[in-house]
Amino acid sequence: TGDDNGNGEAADNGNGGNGGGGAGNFPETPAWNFVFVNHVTTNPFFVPTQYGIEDASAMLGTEFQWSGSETSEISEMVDAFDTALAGGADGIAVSLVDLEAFNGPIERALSEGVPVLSYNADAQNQRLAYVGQDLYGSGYAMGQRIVELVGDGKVGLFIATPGQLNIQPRIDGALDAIRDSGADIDAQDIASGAELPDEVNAVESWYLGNQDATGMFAVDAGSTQAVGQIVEQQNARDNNLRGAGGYDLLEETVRLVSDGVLDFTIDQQPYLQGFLPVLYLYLYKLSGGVATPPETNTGLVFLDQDSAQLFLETESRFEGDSEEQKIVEPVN
Amino acid sequence: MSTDQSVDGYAIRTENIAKNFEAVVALEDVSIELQRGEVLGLIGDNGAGKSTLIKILTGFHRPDSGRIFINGEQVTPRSPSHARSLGIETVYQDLALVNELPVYMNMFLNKELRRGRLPLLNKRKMKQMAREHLDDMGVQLSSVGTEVTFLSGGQRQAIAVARAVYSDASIFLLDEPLAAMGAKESAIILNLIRDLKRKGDVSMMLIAHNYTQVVDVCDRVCLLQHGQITYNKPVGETSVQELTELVAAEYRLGNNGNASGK
Amino acid sequence: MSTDQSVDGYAIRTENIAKNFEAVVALEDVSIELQRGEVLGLIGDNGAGKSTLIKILTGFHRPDSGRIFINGEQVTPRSPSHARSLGIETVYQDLALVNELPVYMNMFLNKELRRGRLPLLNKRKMKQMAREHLDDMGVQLSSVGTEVTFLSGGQRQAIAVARAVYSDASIFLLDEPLAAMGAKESAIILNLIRDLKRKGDVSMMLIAHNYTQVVDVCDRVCLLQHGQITYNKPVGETSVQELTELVAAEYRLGNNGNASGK
Amino acid sequence: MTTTREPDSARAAPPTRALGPRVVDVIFRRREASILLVTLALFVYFSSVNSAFFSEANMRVLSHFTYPIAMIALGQVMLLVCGQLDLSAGHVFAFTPFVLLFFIEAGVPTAIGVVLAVAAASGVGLLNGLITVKIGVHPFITTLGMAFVLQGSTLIIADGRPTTPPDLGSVESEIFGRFPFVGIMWAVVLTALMYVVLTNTRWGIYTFATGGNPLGAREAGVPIDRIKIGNFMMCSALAGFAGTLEGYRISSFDPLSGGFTTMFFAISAAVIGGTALAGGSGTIIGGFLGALFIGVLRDGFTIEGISSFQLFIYLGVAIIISMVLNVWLSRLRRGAMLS
Amino acid sequence: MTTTREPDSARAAPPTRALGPRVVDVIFRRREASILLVTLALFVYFSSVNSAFFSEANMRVLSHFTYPIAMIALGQVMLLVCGQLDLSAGHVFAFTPFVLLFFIEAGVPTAIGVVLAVAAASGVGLLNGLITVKIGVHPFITTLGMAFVLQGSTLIIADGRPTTPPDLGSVESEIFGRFPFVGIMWAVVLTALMYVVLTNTRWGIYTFATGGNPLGAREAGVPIDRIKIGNFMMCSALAGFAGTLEGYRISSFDPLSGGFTTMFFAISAAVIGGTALAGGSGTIIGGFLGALFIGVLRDGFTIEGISSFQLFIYLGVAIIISMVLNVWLSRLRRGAMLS
Ligand SMILES: Nc1ncnc2c1ncn2[C@@H]1O[C@H](COP(=O)(O)OP(=O)(O)OP(=O)(O)O)[C@@H](O)[C@H]1O
Ligand SMILES: Nc1ncnc2c1ncn2[C@@H]1O[C@H](COP(=O)(O)OP(=O)(O)OP(=O)(O)O)[C@@H](O)[C@H]1O
Ligand SMILES: [Mg+2]
Ligand SMILES: [Mg+2]
Repeated sequence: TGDDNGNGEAADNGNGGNGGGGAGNFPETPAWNFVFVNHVTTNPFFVPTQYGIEDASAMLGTEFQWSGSETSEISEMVDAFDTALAGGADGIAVSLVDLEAFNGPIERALSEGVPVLSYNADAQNQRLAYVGQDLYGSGYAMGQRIVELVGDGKVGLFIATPGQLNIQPRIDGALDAIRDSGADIDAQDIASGAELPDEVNAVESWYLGNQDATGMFAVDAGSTQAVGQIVEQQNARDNNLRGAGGYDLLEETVRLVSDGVLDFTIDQQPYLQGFLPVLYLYLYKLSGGVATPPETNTGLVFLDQDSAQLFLETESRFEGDSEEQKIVEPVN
Repeated sequence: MSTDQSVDGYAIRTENIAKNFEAVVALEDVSIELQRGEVLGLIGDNGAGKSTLIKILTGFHRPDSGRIFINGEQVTPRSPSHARSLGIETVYQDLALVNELPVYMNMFLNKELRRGRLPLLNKRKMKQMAREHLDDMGVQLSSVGTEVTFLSGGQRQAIAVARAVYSDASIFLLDEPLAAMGAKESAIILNLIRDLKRKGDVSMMLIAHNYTQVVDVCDRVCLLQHGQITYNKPVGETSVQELTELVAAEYRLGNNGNASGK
Repeated sequence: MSTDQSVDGYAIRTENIAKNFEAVVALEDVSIELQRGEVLGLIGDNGAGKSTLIKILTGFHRPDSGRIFINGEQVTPRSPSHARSLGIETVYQDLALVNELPVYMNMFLNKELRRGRLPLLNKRKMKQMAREHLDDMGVQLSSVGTEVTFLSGGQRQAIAVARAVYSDASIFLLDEPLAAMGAKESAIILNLIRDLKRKGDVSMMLIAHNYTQVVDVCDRVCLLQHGQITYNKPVGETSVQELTELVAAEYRLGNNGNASGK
Repeated sequence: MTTTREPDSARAAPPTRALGPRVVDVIFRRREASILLVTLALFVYFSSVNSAFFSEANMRVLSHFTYPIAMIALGQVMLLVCGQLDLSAGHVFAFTPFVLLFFIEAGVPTAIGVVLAVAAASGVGLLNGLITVKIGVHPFITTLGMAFVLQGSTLIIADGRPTTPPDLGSVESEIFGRFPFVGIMWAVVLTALMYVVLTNTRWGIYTFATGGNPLGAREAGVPIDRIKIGNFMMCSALAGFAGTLEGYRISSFDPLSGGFTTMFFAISAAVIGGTALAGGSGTIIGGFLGALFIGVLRDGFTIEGISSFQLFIYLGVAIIISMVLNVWLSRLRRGAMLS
Repeated sequence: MTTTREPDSARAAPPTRALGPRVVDVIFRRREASILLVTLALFVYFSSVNSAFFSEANMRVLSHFTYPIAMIALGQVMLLVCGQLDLSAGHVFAFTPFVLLFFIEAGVPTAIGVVLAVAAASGVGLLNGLITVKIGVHPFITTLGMAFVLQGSTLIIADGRPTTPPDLGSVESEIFGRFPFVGIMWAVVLTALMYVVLTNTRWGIYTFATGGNPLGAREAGVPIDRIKIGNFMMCSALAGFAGTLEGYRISSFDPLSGGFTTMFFAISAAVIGGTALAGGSGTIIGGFLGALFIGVLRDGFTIEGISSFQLFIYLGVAIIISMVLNVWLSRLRRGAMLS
């Protein structure tokens, strides 16, 4: 599987077009190198993002690099950004998990004529555009959904790594929404651990100590799966539990949603968060900066039992559960 | 007796020192005196508690009970540094060398030479003096800059001896300082000891299993047995023969004891 | 000479052994013979290379050049286990004890007793035998189950000696086995050595700085100097006096050399 | 010296006691007594604070917190005792299930696949050992490098996402992790085994000797190279097996499981249980108890519902206080054994 | 023994050579020569593969990869040499900027605030040292507990998110991290200072003695407790200062910065540079070079465009191969010094 997330070698065989010698009827372009700086490089959430990058790169004949920090350490990301710049990257997409830290580097990049986009997480600065979903906003929306589902009582909110910037804003948003609603909900934020086994242990152990809980929700992929598994195992719905849910489309999570164990999982089109930035950067380069990339909200989709069916019965690069390239037939 | 500041004329005097290590009674009731200017030989079986006594005098161990007088003053050394500040220098049986440090640093451990008032080491001077000391002791060694890990047994011991002997302390506690030394090197060190003694005002306690050496260089001999001093005579009144007999007698007794205990 | 399988009657014979440690020439050209049934005393200054020679014979070091014959067969021991399989047992000068293991495990290190055919240790048996060995050697020790870290110098050495001596090897290499032993314990061990010898077919190389002991128990004495054997005589033809003189002469020479080298 | 000679058999059988006190006595005499007491104290504390703590369901959770760390800790104890350590154990943990997956997909029956996968894991240990021992690279560096190599390989093989084991319903999948309490049972059995190995076989003595005095051990003819390599292999095999159990238990082979965190917890468990980092001393049972201690803390605070940021503080303070207590208890114990 | 006595001054000044070869000779004689050569070789390799590597811009990036690790490594070398280690250094790194923030918000001028914050950091070291030395808890556990406590505290103080330093424009903010290359300059100065401390002062000798033979050191009157505590304080102070520099450099005080990862890299740097984990041996310059080595690898592979999954494999393989080379080179060097 040489083409899964390599440095854009897919460009060699992805040359589909014929028009101007480049992709489609574009003129022949250099093999521009677009660097993605990420805050959790090994997180499965971003597997479809990387497929999106790969596909767009193959389509356009560009190269890419996936780098950054494994543990959302900002200095490591800044170093990766600076390295990309020093290494002559032609465009950079960065998940702006810090409000200030990237201002200097981004200014420097822009002044050198290197376009910079943000994806997945944003900060208000010079970057040309943002592709993704608002982390805090999505958390806030989840909080509102929690209030709707649960009404009142004790709710556990699980977070894998407290402080980690791709998830902490979500839990902050959810807590704020719950508080703002004025509902009589006792929301506890619980650290569940960086790995799936730990997350399962932590969720189960918390539930055992809090069987009066009316809701259990999580803000990261692993904890969401863990919540689903424990709700199922403990038959929590026969107890007091009225709501459960979380984020992202891990195989097991989707099954749990479709079985009705989880009420929802939030999808934010990670594939597009990779695909679109490549496209935007390419067009920007091609147009000499005339085709300014637009702000793009990749949406906030609450996947529920019905819509989960679709995801369950298909496996695709768009969800990240298959690397196979194929046309996905709609179920209905 | 020398004319010194000590009240009672003793460099060291202990009263009823006792020391246990968990179930092992190392010292039961040891009262011993080291007179000023004297070389005292301390002999006894393996495991008799000789080294333990030394380590109590240097503050490495604390006695369980008993009193210690140094230069007439009652004081229980708190730590080896404290003992040193009281004028006590020691050659430990285990040598107290740091394998990873070069010869000269080991020789000057805890009495490093500085560059004037700077807090920096005067390595050149230390090397030079280390070399001189080794030459004086007749010990051959290719470079004083080598780490001591791989030195021969005698070379290592020479470093430890030099560390203690070439100092201006007034009391020396030497725990088997010649055990690994060659015949020649031993002779030289015994001479050094005699020289030190001759200079006066220096007292020494020497542990050795070689009674020829003890009789040769000591003024008085004490035997440590059953955690107590059971024999104490000027060297003039004893001999290698007698000392050997003494210990052998103990063996015959002890052996019987063992045999019955089996 | 004994009537054994060895072709040339030598338990060990070396030819022109040389060994350097980086800049240090430890052995230059050592040819030495240990006859079957003989106790050979090996003497020499500190750092003369005695221990190095022993370690080459046990396969701990590899010689830079030269040949080794064991029981008449040319073989360079590859490792201490290999040497042991050739019937060689050793007391190393550094004792080779593991501080963290109890006395009895140290005594049986690498010759542990098993429970019948099981791969399990027979601790009870090992403890019991360890106790017996120590009693035989007249060494007092409260429990053979204690770790060896804090034992006295002599107690430690006794364990190492027992490890080697109570075995059915045919060649014993003893590197200063009495250095830390008390007068009584030394006497007992020397007796043990005599007993072993009397049983016949056992050869020994004994390094010691105490020439009285050497003359007492050895059949022949070799002197190692300048990385070579410079003296080789039956004990009957020499004396403590002569040996001491020999070494002292070397000193006067060596000292001059040093002085001029300064 | 006046010797109060303690009969050497005193340890094994105090003569005139009933079974109950005798068991207590035997336990109390062991080095691991203090950490056991500390863990028990925590146990009692959490049970009293939250009644759900000492429920069967939570005991299962506790066992899940404990057994993977315990199993890796066993290997780390062996390695630490012989003066080595393995930073790659956590990554072997994540890697091995994917080796198993490969075999299963190739049609090998699960049971044989597990054996082969664990063998492959011990192959990683062999490599660690050879590079460390034969070439002389510091084990810290060898296994650090190996950890990275395994991390990358696992992520690539797994395509960066968890996979559901294909044979979840099978008997094997039950034995290898899914059956309740089967993980901790494996851990206990392996602890007993490794305990015997470390304390009652030659291999164990040699392991101590290799770490305590490598030079002396070599002089005494101990094959220190082989001992080190063997222990590297054991550690990797244990980690790989633990990873497999864990994968089946959570129905998910996760390329991000294990890793440095788990390795780190395992070494912590070993050290908490009384194993020195410097080599030459350590206990298997201590390693197991150390893992249990960590498990009780993590489980206990989570069940109490300590919120995420505070959790770290509670954990840290509890670790330090418990270990201070541990030191104090073991002094007390040694003092008491005198009388 | 026939002694070819090497004049003891030979090391310092070979008599008849021109300056150039003499410098080479002096470098070659040092223990750190091999890791220097390996790092240089990597440097040349990356420069030849990608011309951007040896650009000023990338040298700045390389310096950013290097200096925080290097500064923490200095402290870890001191600790490792005296037989201790500090797992909390990475968390002190994250914690200290928030202490500074507190002082700045209280109206203290930045320069004084930095001094106070670093003093507070060394207070953490003092606590680590006291618990370890006076109570006898293993340093691994003390500092593990401390790490958790700091992690929780930092997250709480920071409210779980990065904060922008309030005085970004000031001269102090330039000196303490923002000015190009100022971080590495601090690291170099501190390396020089610690080098002198470790090799040319009593403190240094005592540090070696404490780690090499604690019992012997005590016998010789070395105040081993004070040495250990002092080194804990130094390590924490260095880590805290490094964290402050890093916070200013990236214009963000990040509660998740540092942590176990950074601590781990720093200890790796120390070990790569030739410091033993078991105590008694180590070099400051080696620690710096180890950090540089890690920096070159991370920067080099990133600039080559290796994506993150593969990056792990490249890193792992490069570490192992380089260190094999390192072992081989140092053997070669020792061999060559004979002739
Ligand atoms: N730190 C310690 N812990 C436990 N036991 C100890 C300790 N130090 C000494 N002992 C025991 O105390 C007794 C006396 O030991 P010590 O070292 O004083 O003997 P010694 O007279 O110096 O013997 P040797 O002539 O063999 O050196 C021995 O039985 C020894 O095992
Ligand atoms: N492993 C080694 N590395 C470097 N030098 C060594 C090593 N082993 C021994 N030497 C040196 O070789 C020489 C011979 O040492 P050896 O230990 O053989 O002496 P020895 O005759 O046993 O002396 P002693 O009577 O003091 O025990 C010494 O100068 C010693 O420093
Ligand atoms: Mg003694
Ligand atoms: Mg020797």
